[in-house]
Amino acid sequence: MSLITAIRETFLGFKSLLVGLRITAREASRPIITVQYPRETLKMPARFRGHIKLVLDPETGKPRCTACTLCAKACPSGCIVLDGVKREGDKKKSVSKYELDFTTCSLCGSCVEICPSDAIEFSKEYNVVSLNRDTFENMDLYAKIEAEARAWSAAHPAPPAASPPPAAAPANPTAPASQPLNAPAG
Amino acid sequence: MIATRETVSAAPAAQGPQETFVLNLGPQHPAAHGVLRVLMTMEGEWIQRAEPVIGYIHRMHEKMGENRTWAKFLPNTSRIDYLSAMHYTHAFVGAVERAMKIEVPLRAEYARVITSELNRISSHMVWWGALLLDLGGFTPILYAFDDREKILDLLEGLCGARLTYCYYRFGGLYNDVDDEFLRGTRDFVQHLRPRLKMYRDLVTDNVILRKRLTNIGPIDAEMCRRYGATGPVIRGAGVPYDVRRMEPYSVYPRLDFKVPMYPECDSMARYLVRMDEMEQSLRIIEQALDQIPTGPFLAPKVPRVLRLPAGDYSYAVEAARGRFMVRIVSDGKEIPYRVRLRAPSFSNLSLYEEASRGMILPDALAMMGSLDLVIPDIDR
Amino acid sequence: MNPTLDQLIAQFTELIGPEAFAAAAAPAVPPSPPAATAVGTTGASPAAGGGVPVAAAKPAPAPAAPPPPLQATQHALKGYDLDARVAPNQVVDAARLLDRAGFAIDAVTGVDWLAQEEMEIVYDYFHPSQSLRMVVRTRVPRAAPELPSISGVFPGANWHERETHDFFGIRFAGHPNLKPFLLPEDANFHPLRKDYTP
Amino acid sequence: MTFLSLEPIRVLLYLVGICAFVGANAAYLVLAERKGAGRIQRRPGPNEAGWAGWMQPLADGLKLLAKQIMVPPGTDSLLFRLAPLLVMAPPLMCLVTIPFGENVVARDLNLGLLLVFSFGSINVMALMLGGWASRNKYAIISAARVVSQNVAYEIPMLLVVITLLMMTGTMSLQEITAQQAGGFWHWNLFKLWVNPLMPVTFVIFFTCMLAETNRAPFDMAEAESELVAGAFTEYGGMGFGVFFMAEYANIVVGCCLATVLFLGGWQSPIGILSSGAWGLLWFFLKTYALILTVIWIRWTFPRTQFYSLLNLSWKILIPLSLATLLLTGAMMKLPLLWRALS
Repeated sequence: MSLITAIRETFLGFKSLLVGLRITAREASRPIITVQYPRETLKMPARFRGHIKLVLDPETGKPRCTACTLCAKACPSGCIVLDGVKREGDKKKSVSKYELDFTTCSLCGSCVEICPSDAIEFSKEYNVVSLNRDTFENMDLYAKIEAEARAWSAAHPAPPAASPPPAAAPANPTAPASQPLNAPAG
Repeated sequence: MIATRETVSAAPAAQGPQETFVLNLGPQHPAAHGVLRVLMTMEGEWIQRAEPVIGYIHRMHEKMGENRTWAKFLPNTSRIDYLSAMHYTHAFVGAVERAMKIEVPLRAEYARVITSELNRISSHMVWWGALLLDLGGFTPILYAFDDREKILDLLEGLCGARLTYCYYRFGGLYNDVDDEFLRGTRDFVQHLRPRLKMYRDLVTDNVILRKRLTNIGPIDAEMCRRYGATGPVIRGAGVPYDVRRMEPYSVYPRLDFKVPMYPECDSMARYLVRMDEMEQSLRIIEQALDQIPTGPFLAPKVPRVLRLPAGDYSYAVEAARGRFMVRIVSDGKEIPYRVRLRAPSFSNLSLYEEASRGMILPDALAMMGSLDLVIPDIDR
Repeated sequence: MNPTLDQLIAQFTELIGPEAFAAAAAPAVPPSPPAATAVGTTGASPAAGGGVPVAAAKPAPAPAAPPPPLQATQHALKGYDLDARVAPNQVVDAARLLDRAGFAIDAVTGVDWLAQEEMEIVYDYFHPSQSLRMVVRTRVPRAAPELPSISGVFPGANWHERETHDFFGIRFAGHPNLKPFLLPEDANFHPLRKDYTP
Repeated sequence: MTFLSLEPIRVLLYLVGICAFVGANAAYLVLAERKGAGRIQRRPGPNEAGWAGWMQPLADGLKLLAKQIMVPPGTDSLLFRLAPLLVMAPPLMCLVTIPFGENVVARDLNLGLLLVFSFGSINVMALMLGGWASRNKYAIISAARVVSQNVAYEIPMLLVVITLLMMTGTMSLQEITAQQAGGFWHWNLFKLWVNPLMPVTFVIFFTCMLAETNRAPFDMAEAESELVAGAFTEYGGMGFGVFFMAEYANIVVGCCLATVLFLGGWQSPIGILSSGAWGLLWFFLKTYALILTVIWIRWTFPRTQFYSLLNLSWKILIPLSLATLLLTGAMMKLPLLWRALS
């Protein structure tokens, strides 16, 4: 390496350092981009996959779930435990217990995909915290839907017509295009 | 003078017998990016032998594959190399589709290409920042994460997850690509180009970085071949090996892109390959966005319970770190008989012992950074 | 360094022996497509073919029972181009042959065929500069799974063989460092064996 | 007032003043560093403790104080405990002779510069002892690095200072400052008619200062991605805290020295308003500008490689500083030669 190239390289190297300094100075003059989490939060997109939750039929105020256990069978980690009873007056079974072991759930969405009655969806909750491990090991989704159902019935006072609407499979206006195609039944 | 293997290993030998000591690097070490342990036999700061010790986060994904149906194994594929989850899912889905002879709709294929390439860029950004952390530069990783965040937002809006996407399904996708995603991706491409120039000015052209990487950690084509190293490692050794070109899959044959290749065999070559790959990925994404057709995003008539015809099938993709191959063996039942996951980082790290011999410690760590290791990918 | 498929077939025919030679002499005389398909389907074993129409390189009348040791397959269907079944003591020769041909080691792995009382060891190779994938497989008895190591030819096989030893308990004779790798140091079990119960 | 009555007050003032100055600087430079890093990385930095994070140093200090100082088994426990003290003493000593203002100097020695450099070298020893006493492989590697790094960078630094000394003709820092009175064009940095390479000299000095204080991009001693924490790997609690403070104290000393030697010390850049509190203002303005530059550099560049660090010193900085030395000598002596000949 001749002296000229040595000097030239030293000079160019020094210049590259100045360019770097200029860039960081420029960035430093720009506003901050981080979200100050506990004070600011982000809105989750519509397709966000939080933990699953049961869906209330907006017309009847009852969970859509018919306790067919397809979701439990489709779950790769077997983290769904559910049970159903045939209540009086109903043609189908309805859910009576729905527990999710959130510690092993991988949020893959197989259960949501396979559900024939669109009774499960992802919640948008992402900051679920607890001091108790049990909260996540046995997430009682049925209790939540019960609470929702009570709220529903509080908002919709006793129906004028005593007879409930025909309990046909509810038409789903929001049915996603992706019906379960791949998830295995068992 | 650059400390190459020749110059460095010659130096201590001239002074007669030296005392060596064993440096236990890891499993918790700032440069190991996870739980990688390297047992280094050192002479001063020179490495005589560096033996990677792995398996600290071994999860036995291959056994899990033998215990569940094909569809139930799908979420696992996102978790092997969590930084390029799309590619891994693609390989597994592709293997099953190959076995079942499922024709994937064109829209799904294009969406797979777009998401895969976005994932590649985001993966390279993590690598870029982490390499700079290894080299003692703290700021670039935050710039890279700023841009990566935009990719993650896009993908989250598309499939609901930020890292372990599990977006592909046998025969298509989990859900359709929406216009918002396509528009956002187009904007992102426009956004990233000037940012890549900024990366170049701030880091690539920086004299300190050049000195840290040029002529450091020579890995030549022959070594890559004997160890099966792929991805940017082999492309940095002057071999334009890219699964997207060598074993074309998806709609890559319809897209025009260059396979970046640098013949210098050093860490800088591997660095430049990845930087160029980001630009090429942008090109691919732009073309795919232009060409993506309307239509179904899932193949019709994919049976719910998959029973693959007996036999073995393999499917390889170009993941962010190199060739990822899934070899599945089916005995006709509904659960796999054997799932073999060939991880690129595994092969890329296996040459470390040979390549790092006689290097000086910081250079060896710079070389490790240039290999772009993801430890869960190695351990699986 | 860039061998054609035909050259590889010829070399492997030489390695495996005359019965394979009969099987693989085909490419010299292009077979008629229906014959190839027919042979492919009949000549597929549950392990290696599996009812997929394989464009076998063998037009000669094939006995249904033993599948041809050397099969040219369609990449689009199987993911590889050539499938060779060799004897356990031939894996090193096969590795040398492929090393000379410029192949790179892709992966080494095992498959436990519990019903047949056999362990299959599969060597995957890819070629860095052309679109050619090669699978070499061999079987060892399950009772004494041992075969020579190819880590002397491909050092990259070292780790793959260690892993296979971990998972299947297959011993690779001549391997420099066959100690537990991904499993804990004191592991005395082989989780990918089909009769393994945790 | 007699000498006897004044001296104890002076000593007391110095001790209290310097300790407070160093302590406050160390604490708040950490905050400045973290805030600066935050700005550059486009995040707010520490902002929870107190208003905009102003209580952060206090919180950090309390946390460090509350921690147990572990002495790992097998270490040389005396040296292990001594090293943090040794590392703090030199910067305290160096500040004795730094003139902060027209009258604000603890003791204006006529060999002040020599004192600064001799005590500055002790710093190396402290780091080395700390590393060696830790009985940790990373620490020992770091100790070895520190020594060769400091040796390599003392040379160009001293050569540059000799160049300056040829111009000033004195080692008293107060006098050097006084010589630069009357506007920034009188500062040593801009005395291009004596030596046109003066800015280069300043860059050399600044680079060497970074290397001597083990600051990025020359932080070989710490190098956390290679050596975990280098010489401080085994230190915890306030032991580590003192090392940390010493680093900032050293930076303060280095930047003060650079200000005095090149930027006119407490002299105002416009030639007036240099006396009294104005002097202090100018001095700290310049010093903190330099310190901020040091922080800015740290958050911009990756770390250099060890041998390129040595190469930079031996192959670039030393020849360059020798060249400036020769040039300065020639420029100073040529008029005399010319006069003698004519």
